[in-house]
Amino acid sequence: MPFRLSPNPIDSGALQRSLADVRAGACVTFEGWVRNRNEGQPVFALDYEAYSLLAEKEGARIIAEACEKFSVNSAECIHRTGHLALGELAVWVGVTAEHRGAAFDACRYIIDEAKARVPIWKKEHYASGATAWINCATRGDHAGEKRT
Amino acid sequence: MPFRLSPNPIDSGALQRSLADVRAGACVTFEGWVRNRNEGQPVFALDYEAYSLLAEKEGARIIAEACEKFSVNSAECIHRTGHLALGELAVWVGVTAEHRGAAFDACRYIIDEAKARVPIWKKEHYASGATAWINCATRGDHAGEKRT
Amino acid sequence: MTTLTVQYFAILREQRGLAQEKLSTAATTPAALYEELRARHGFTLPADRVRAAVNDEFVSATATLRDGDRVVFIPPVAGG
Amino acid sequence: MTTLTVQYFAILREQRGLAQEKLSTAATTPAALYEELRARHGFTLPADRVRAAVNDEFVSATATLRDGDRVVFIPPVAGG
Repeated sequence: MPFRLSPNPIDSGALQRSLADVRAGACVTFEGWVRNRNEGQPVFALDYEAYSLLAEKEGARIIAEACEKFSVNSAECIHRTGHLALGELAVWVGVTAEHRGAAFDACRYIIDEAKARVPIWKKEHYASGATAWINCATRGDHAGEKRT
Repeated sequence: MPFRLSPNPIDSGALQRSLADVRAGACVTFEGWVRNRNEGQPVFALDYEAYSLLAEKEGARIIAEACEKFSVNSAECIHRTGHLALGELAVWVGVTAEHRGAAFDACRYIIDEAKARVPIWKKEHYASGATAWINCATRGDHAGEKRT
Repeated sequence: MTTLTVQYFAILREQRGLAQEKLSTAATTPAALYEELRARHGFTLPADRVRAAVNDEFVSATATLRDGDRVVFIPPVAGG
Repeated sequence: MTTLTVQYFAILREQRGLAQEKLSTAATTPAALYEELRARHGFTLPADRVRAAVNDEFVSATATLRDGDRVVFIPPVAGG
């Protein structure tokens, strides 16, 4: 499956090795890591929650769009769910192609669209003990729109 | 050293792990692999030859430029020299940044500039037994300008 | 009245205090149903920041709800 | 006459049949030296496709060569 959710830690080395292909001259990967601060606030840990059935459908559509728009050999995306500590791998995208331009463009397309369209939500735990669902703040909350 | 030449196989997993950084939210890597054909000709193996002293200087300048142009946390590039078989890793670029846009842009800048400016040469060995120095063809040779 | 299953995720799950419920409603569209539930449960997200899915496909806020549909309201996403 | 060391890489190394040589020349610029060597050794690359480096830094084709300089002619690169 080109798009998957994983409740367990992602082994990016194994994923990348699985893309090995002597017809490909380029492999571009994106890793999203849990950062220790967001919008200036110290972050302690994260929870990702997914609407799995629709997330997998929408993720598969995004990968299919990338394969249609760009000349790629293969493309995969895996997104973590559950509780993640600082530094953990939250999302991995890997694309192989004959030429590097297509690999870069497709990798970026997939992560940009996944962040905008796939029903996955991120709850940040702050060093202060407070928590926030990212992008879900309303007037009166302190947290605004976030981007990684 | 942010830019290195390596006569030995590159361990991309170890390189990427060395970039681990809880202040980074994004890590983009580019891998250039030895492809089994170029411009329609079956390729059997490659040799990379480098003018080491100037390659390392020019590579370091490119990394420094990328760090100046884009908000990155770290950036590295390693290029193989010597004889490479099909599927082998020829060049690895890894960039970490707080935000993914800078990581993508810097990674692409580094590989684009490295391919254009760093004095490294590629000799392709074809299944037919013929060889060619890429980009060094002159009128009368069959091989033209090549891009990966 | 139609009988529907509503699933909640993330901030809506926490504000509702449960992940799923069966309910009967006079609402015939996701937009109307969200306003009804928002008034009842004090959801903080305004309707224009929530998308709807029915039976695991995105639908418009004015789609027609049918008996037995499974409805999900989707807060702004934040993967990656 | 200046005495120089010339290093060859890749296609120039193969066409010259060696990686390095010491030589004396009346040429005072990389451009002039390349034309001299090209005529002598039959290099296939025209001068406008070759860059020059002196003492491990890129220089212009019209830089002044000095006694003891180490000169490298750089064929079109193809990393990656």
